[in-house]
Amino acid sequence: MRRKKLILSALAGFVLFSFPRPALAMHIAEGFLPLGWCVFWGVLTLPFFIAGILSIGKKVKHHPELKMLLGLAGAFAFVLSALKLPSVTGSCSHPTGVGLGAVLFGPAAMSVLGSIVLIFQALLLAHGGLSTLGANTFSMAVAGPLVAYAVYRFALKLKLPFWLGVFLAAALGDLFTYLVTSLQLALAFPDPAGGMALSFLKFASIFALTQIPLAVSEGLLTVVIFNLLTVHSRRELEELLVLPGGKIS
Amino acid sequence: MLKIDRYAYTNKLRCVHPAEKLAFALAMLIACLALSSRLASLLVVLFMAASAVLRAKIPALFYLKLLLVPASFLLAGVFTVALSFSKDASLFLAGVKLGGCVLGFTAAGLATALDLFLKSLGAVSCLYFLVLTTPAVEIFALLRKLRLPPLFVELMALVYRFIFVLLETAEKIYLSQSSRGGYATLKTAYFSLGQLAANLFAKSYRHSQLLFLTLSARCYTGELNVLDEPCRFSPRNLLLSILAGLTLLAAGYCAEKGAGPFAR
Amino acid sequence: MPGKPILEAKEVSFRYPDGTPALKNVTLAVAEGQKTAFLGPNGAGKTTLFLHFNGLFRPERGKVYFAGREVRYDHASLLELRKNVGIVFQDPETQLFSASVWQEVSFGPLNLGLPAPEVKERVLAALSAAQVLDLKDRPTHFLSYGQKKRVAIADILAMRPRVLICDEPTAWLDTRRGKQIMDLFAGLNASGTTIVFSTHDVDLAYSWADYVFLLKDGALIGEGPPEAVLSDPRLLAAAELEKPWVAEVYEELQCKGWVAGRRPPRSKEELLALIGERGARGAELRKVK
Amino acid sequence: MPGKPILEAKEVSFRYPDGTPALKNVTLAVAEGQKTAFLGPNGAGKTTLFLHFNGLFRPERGKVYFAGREVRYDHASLLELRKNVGIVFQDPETQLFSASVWQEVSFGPLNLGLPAPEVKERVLAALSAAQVLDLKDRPTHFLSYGQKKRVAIADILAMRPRVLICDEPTAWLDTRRGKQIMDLFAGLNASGTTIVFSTHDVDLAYSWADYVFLLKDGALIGEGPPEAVLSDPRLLAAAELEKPWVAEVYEELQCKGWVAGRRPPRSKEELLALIGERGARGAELRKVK
Repeated sequence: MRRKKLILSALAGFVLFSFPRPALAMHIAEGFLPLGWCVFWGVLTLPFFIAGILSIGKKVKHHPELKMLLGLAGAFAFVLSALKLPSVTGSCSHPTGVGLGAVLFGPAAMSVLGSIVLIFQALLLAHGGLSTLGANTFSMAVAGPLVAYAVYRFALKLKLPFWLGVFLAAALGDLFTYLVTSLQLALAFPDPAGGMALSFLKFASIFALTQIPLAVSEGLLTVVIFNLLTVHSRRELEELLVLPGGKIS
Repeated sequence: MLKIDRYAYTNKLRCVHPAEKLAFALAMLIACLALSSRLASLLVVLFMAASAVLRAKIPALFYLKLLLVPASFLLAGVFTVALSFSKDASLFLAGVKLGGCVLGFTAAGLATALDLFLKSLGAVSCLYFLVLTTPAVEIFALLRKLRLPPLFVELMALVYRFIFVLLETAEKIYLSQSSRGGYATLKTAYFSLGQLAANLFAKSYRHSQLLFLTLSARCYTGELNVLDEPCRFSPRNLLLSILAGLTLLAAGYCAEKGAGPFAR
Repeated sequence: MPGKPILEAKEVSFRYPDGTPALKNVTLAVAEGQKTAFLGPNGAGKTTLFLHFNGLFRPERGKVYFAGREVRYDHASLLELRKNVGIVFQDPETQLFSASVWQEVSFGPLNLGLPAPEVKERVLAALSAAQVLDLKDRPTHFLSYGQKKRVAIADILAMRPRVLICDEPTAWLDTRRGKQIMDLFAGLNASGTTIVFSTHDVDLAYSWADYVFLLKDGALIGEGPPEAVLSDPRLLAAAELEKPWVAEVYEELQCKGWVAGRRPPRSKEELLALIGERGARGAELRKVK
Repeated sequence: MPGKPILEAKEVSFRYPDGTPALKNVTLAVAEGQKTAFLGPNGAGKTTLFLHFNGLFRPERGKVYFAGREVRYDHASLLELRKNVGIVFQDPETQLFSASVWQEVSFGPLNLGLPAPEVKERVLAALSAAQVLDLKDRPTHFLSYGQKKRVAIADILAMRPRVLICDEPTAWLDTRRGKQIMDLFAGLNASGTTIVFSTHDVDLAYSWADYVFLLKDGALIGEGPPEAVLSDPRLLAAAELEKPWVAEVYEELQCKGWVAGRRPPRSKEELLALIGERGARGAELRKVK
């Protein structure tokens, strides 16, 4: 038993310290989900995606310049997710852009932009995959942004300070994304002994080690970005709000 | 910066019709996922690696490094699947006691984990074959032919083009900031990164306005019409790809049923 | 040789949305078939004026004419105008929207409603005229800055415009690459296209243009053949420009009586030839004596 | 007068992450206090080399030295190096990232960890040296291109580096504004700063530099005082450059025996003065005869 314990802790240590890029934990890797679940998440994401396309399409008809803006916005989101977040531990990680995107472009546009960014992360960076595209889009481009946007609007309603609203939107959007990812994995791989619930607990706690500090980092960074944007790019922000149809306080 | 993209344009299978490569990759991917057999997964890994390295002439070292990209997710995921927690100590091959329960590995968990690892590796090899041999622009052309919403394909094409423009801008800003000590401490690093992102956003915004202007000068009225370049299409290759996938499926099916040369 | 006016601005004024005046009562006419340069320091209003010629900006006051007809701003008229007047923008990064060179160049002709085979033929012709046919299978992001500039020119050539406007064609390019672009334009001009370009390089305008407009702070402050406009010290000072060095050296030499002036040389080559020729004759004269 | 080497590269090779070789076995030394030019066409590796001098890129093979000591890549050594070697990047649009000019210029000194009063004093000094003190409260994105370039220079001046590296200082500027920048550098050099700049303008390098390095395709193909390097037709052809026009015209004139050569003129002003002087003497001689 003692030897086994040693092996176990060595294994655990190996896994914990072999995260070269922990943010990747957000993308479910290619082939990780069984075929059935791939289809399930794809079908579940589809209505959100179609709603996004229709909503963008309607706006583009009246504002043909929006197409260029969305194209650049998508590229911006991709580049943002490729930046390295400074971190205390010295390991490197990347922002998800879930909160920033949701507040800037609104959840409808995010479902489309997010799926495009995810496709390019798979095609150009080998992060994520094609079979898991539906699942990843659901967690990162649908669920995360919806929660982030809701939190942001709610914070505005509660008259919380703007920075706090943005921080909460980004941090909670990030956390919720990872919870959805854990749920997706748990559903696909229920624990033989403890079932789905135990499996969810396993995934959530393992990824929480990296994800909670990351969510805080991302929240802080998003606040810095927004503060700068409201100072130098107020006009751009206001013009942009055609998309989510909101208002910067 | 993006080596995968570079190989997509310079590999030896560049001239093969993208539909053939996509069909091949997808057929193998679906077969690999549907089968969930270790042998089939291993075969897919080897076959796709051989196609990429021997046929498309992707450097083997680079290909191996690429296989390590999803490693962190795979290891963490597989580890979690293998790990179990229960009161019934008899299930476990190895574990530690925590209160009344045991945290450890069960035989079933380990078996699933191994299956999963190999299957995922197989699927990843299919993805890699596609991305290393097929340039993104040709994939867009294919998506247009497959009748995906034109708005979606147009947006994809725009995003792809401007990823490279913005990456270059971001790199220049980053260099300029670091040359003045912008990433010297954690606090300045946060501030610098925030400034980088905010600037990049403002630049993207202005870039989009200029782009609208320059495209309007070329009579843009709402559709980004482009002519796809003619591609040589070989129905034979397409047929072969589907056949390869089907053979694999049949072989795997026989293996499951305990018949044929792949019987376990 | 100067043809009829092809582009005209009559009392055109324009302000940017933020209120800064960009053009002040500009009246001028560009003759068909000419190589026309717009000279002026950064921010003189050159680009703004070009955007008026193509109907992208609408004058606040005044009118713009193309081939003698007033520019109208309905859909069909604009399409017709943009077919005839093409602009190559200063920064190719903002003009190139597609990652594929082939698709990029096909965009303009397709918008003109041409059938696919003709589009194909035009794309090929434009790529080969801009000397980038060999790049057609390469993605835009692999190209060098100079190559991108050429693809941006092919973009416009594929539309076969009667007037090709180019904003700062040689900016950011080294001497050799800049010269290649200007040679390309000279060829286009020889086959009938009117070339209009902006620059802040006096030497380029002096050696290359048939006619020069001088802009400063949104106003036209001078125009004429380069040898007239660019030798007027008052005008040059007003436009914050220096005299072309070829003209300056020539004048000095002429002043000393070493070279005689039929026509002042316009380029380094002409100046050196003049010195060589006169020198030779001078030497002969000396020998004879 | 040339001092000890302040920047050195020894057998430096570098490839971009995508595998394209950018520098090939480059060995050279920049002397302290000199005005040093790096000449070469677009893509010759000038910028890449500069990024090595500042520790932003790390050589794949070979070593870089600052003031005789090998450059190390730990945090503290890099900060120390960057304090001493400042780079003004080519495009001020990507170098300036702060809201106001004041914030922008204070970024560097603040990162050096200086106390607030000293930062303030340095910012003021840098702004006034770069002649942009009057812009200090303006937002950076409303400045003209020339103003941005000057602010970008102030950015680096505020760090008081021993070596100021400037990538293409005159690109995009009209002649007058380009000259103002070079005059600013001449002043800095006179007060002891080593100035290193890249250009593809042979005339600028010829008239301004004390020493020239010629780069082509990532390799050093020639070096020496400008009058030696830039009169070698073989070298110039290899680097895809043309001879400086001042040298060319001078040679032609000298060949005809109209001007005599103590020392070839290095700038337009010197050439014109020489013509004037010789001409005057020539005219006198003629009169006397």
